[in-house]
Amino acid sequence: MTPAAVPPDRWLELAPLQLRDWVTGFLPASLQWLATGLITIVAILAVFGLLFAYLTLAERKILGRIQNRPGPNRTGWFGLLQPFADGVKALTKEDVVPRQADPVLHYLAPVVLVALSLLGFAVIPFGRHLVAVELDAAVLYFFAAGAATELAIFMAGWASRNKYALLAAMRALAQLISYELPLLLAFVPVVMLAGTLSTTAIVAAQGGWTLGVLPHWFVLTPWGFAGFVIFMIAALAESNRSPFDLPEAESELIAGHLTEYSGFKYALFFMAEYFGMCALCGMAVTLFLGGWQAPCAALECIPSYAWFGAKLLTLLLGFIWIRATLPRLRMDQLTRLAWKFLVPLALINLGTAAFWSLTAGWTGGLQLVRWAVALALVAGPFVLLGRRLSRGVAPRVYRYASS
Amino acid sequence: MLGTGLLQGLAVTAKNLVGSFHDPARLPTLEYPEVQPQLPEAYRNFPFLVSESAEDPMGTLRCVACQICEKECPPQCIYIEKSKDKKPDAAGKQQIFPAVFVIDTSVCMSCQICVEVCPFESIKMDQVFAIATTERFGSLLLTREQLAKPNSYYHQIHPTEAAEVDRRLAADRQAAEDKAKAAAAAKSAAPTPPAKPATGGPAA
Amino acid sequence: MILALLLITLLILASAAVAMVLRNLIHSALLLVLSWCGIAAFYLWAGAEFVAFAQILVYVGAISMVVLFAVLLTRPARDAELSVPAVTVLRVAAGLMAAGMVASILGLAVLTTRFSGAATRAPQLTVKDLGALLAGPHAAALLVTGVILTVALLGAVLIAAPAPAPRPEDHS
Amino acid sequence: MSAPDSSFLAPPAGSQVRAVHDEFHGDLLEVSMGPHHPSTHGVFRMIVTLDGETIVKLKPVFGYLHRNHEKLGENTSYLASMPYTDRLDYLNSMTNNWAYALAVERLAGLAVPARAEYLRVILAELTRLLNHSCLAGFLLQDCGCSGTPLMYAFREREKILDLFESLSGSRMMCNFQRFGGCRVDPSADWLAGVQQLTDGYGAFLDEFEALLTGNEIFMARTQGVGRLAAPLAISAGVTGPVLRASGVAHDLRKVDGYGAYPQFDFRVPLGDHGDTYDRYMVRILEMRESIQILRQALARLPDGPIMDPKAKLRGFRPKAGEAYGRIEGPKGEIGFYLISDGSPNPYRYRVRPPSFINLTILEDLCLGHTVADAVIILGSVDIVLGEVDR
Amino acid sequence: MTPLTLCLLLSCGLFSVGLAAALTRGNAILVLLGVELMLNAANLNFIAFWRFSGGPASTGVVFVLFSLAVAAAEAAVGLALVIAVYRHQQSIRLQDAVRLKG
Repeated sequence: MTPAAVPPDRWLELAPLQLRDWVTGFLPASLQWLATGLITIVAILAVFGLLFAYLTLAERKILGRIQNRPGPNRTGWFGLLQPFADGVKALTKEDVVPRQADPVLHYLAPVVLVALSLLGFAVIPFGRHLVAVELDAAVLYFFAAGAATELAIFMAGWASRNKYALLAAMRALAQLISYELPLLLAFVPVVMLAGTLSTTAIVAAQGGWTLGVLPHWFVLTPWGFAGFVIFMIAALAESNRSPFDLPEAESELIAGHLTEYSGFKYALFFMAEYFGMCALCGMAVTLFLGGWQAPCAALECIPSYAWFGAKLLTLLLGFIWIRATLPRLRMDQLTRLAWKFLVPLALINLGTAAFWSLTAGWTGGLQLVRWAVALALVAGPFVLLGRRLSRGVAPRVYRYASS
Repeated sequence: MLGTGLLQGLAVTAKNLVGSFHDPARLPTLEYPEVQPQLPEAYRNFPFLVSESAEDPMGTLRCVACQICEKECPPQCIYIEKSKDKKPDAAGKQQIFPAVFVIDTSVCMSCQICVEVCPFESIKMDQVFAIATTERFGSLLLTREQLAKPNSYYHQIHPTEAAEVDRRLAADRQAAEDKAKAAAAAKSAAPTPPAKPATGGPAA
Repeated sequence: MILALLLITLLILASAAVAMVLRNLIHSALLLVLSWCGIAAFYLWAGAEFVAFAQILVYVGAISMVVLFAVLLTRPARDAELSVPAVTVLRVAAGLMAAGMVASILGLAVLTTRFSGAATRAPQLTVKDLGALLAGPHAAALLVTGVILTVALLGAVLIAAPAPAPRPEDHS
Repeated sequence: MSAPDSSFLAPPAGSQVRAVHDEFHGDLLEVSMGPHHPSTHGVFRMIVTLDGETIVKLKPVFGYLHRNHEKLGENTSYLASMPYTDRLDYLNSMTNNWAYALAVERLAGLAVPARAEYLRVILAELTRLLNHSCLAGFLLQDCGCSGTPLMYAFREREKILDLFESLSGSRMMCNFQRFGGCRVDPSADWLAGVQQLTDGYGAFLDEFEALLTGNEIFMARTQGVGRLAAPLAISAGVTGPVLRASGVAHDLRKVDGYGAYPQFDFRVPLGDHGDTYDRYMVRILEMRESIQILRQALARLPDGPIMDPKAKLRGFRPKAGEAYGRIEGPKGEIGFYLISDGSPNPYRYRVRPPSFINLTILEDLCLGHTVADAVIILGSVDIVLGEVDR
Repeated sequence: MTPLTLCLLLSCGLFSVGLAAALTRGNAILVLLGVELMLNAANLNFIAFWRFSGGPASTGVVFVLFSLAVAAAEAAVGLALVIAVYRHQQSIRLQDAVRLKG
């Protein structure tokens, strides 16, 4: 996080760092590293805490609009104070713990979940100079931190001593194990092409533009697009969002692992869900959408963190949109989708990426061949596997009684 | 191909999202306390008793305590006690009147059968729906005094129906008067029997 | 430095020991997760970042899940406590004695051996170096590991999958 | 209600039901879904025994909403039972009214004027649109659609309810039909409103179908789930769209030809698989036919009285006898059986509730499927607890 | 005491805990977990020696990676066996698993 070798940067780009350095400047030199770290943590908490608050509002508003109703609009101007009202409500509600529950685990689950879901933010580069921790194996760290969240969900489900919660815990385990694999496999091509596990280096590898307008984001290559889609589907599942919200399927399991939670613990679960969602979307932006890179050279004057934010919000809105539209999968369909569709596709995509990497030197007419082959490698398996997956499921033609 | 159905669905929701901002048909919400609903004329809530005059509601009740509504009321939420004495009604005729007329609105199911069976057009359906109370018993048990509302109010909430009822009542009264005159002409001295409607039809 | 190591040691050993004593299998598994996290912390302390993250990914992310699943799938009949049945005192004593003996022998060996050239600075090992090592000198081992993993996965599925036909009525 | 005698009932298709052994009980999980579970459509309770997530036993428990409907009917006058029928299947008060009125008319020998018959058809078909829209919305809600289809369905239902309100004074408890006709003659404005709704409903259905009928997830969730074989459906007395989704062409509008239905041209859609998707699609297609019926009825609505002049409101005492009146309600055959002994109250008052009888097959549909399926199967059977428990 | 000795003692302790669990507990899953702990103890040694040997060789780290993979495979197969055993005799007490034929 050192602005050592700064390219001709504009003032806005460096503003957050200068602010931080100005604040830490008041402290003795020996404490500065600590203060810097703390400020980074507080900044991330504040930004994503607010994002969480307003994301819940945005979700309710957008869901409302999609469902032809205005959404919350009573608390504050256009309902802008709604998240705070919700927070106060959650804090003042009675915290009910079932007598049969395992009190320690019941208490620990939301805390652990929130703590773990925050870990991922450490390695996401929010801007050109804004990354909390530079790690050599940053991507691996990110997924290691994410892998632990499922344990917290299991703890919540099991400790509640509720049959619905227990079923939800089983579902959560199966779902998260199944989708870990496509999630990991989807980003392997990126690591392969960028040649690094460091998030900053991956973003740097996507810099530059063709003719000043076409960014070199990975999503704009055939394998990158396929990887992005697989990653986003797996991310939906990992963050327990509709259509993969089986652990908390309200029409089947009441609230799944959250059934026996109330008050602020319940709010913590929601916070963790949104943090996890933000972290995964942030990682998707970093891996596939060029991180903080501007879409074209002319727009570089806008600070990099604004671009990152815009891309992140777009993905989050996509999550909300999908939630408003799609029905939920069943457990066996969920696992089948992961193991029989996403994992093979991700593996084939690995091959596509290898091909892409090997043919990097092709020019002219060969460039077209390269694109055609790569596209075929992406589309062909998708169509074939998709047909296999949806076999026996098709719209039907109906007959009418003869009389 | 896999996914086309999903994309189609997403297109529909996107259309609704955008539509909710410019198409009133896609945002039909009524923001209630600020925007009051437009009640249709036929809307019914709980019954009230029609009195002829606003100044003296108890003296001009149309109800003659015949107790038909009490008998027909499906949940039996009406309780009537007949008066021991008679009192002149709005037309000046001597009538029995309800000494006690109580409707338990916590039981009433707004079916308006009392309105249909009433031969005297004296009980009608009200339209006031914001009737929440802080207490379950006394304030939901409406007495004669609370139930009585003038005919002008009836005209205000059900104009067409009320006009028709007035016409019919006038016709009945006319017929009764004619009959009385004819009877008076035939037999020189006889007390007027209480008016009975010719049709007996419900308030339509 | 040493203090951190001592803390990590305490975390690992305490959680592992308590996990092995507890009667509640779920608690055991969750405490073991803590122990595994401690081991990852040890790797971080030693400077082996990549291994630490891999440890968390494999142990916390996958093995713990499988363990919990196995615990839930093998719930004893009508028993919410998931308790471990008591075993004979003799057996426990013998086991503890054996473990204690092994511990003392190993400990003695460790304490009496003089290790040469104790480095104070962690050796630098970037992910790229590790990748080069894996794909270069250790490529054959990597391939074999891949094969083992695949075979193990298939084998696990085959073993754990229920019999295709409905089982006969005589199970006891 | 528990395990059916499967000697003559077809076993549920595609289910590998494991026998439930008592000494083996620890392996199975008994979950009491309901009486307050979000997807039981009221206070219904399913005691499901699960092997993993697969249902090996399902015991429906109901009666939480029992309110003595039939005994009340025997202790009040004929007319006073009319508003109670509103509360049977509270989505479809108009058709409940009609079925009850039909039974009483048969008992008392009343004739219904042509205009009233047409009006009844219009109201019944509007009710069908309302009920099926809601059903589709509920079903998709049970599939986990975050409320979007439900809100669209309710948006349209609201328009129909507005029409009902402006005609009868109440949105859901219409209490509209009377013995020998209808209570109110609709105004031209009202009929124009119905015409407008009819014209717009096709577009709504198109949008609704675009939203989800072709949705792969929805198809995967519903196709092949909860198959109901025609023989079982017939032997269990299932009626309505659930029966027709199993391929049995039995529609009382065609079979009985009651009311003005013989004068209309409409088709009866049939399903070939009897699964949840068929039950959903048959209803969608029925709505399209309802629109056709509404168009014809509005175009040919005759003038004239709406009440049989012989009909008496007060002191109604049909002569001794018995009668059964049934119509094709949106949920199936809704029938009322009445015995009169000449008094103002019926001697016997009995309801044939389609929800209740259709619900009896629930266990057969659910066995071998998962909890998630049980919820949508229940949704596709389309019950209203007010009618089940009475 | 050098850090290396401490590391080795830690590994030794962990190994003993795992061994004790594997020997004394009757529950198949716990026995399996004990074996996992012993594997982990070995890994600790690899990393400790890599860290304090000072040599350029990184074989220790590579070996731990392979060991992790093997541990995963072991856990998967082991727990699958536990489930299979449970299917056969409705118990995961190892003392009950006395029949080779289901």
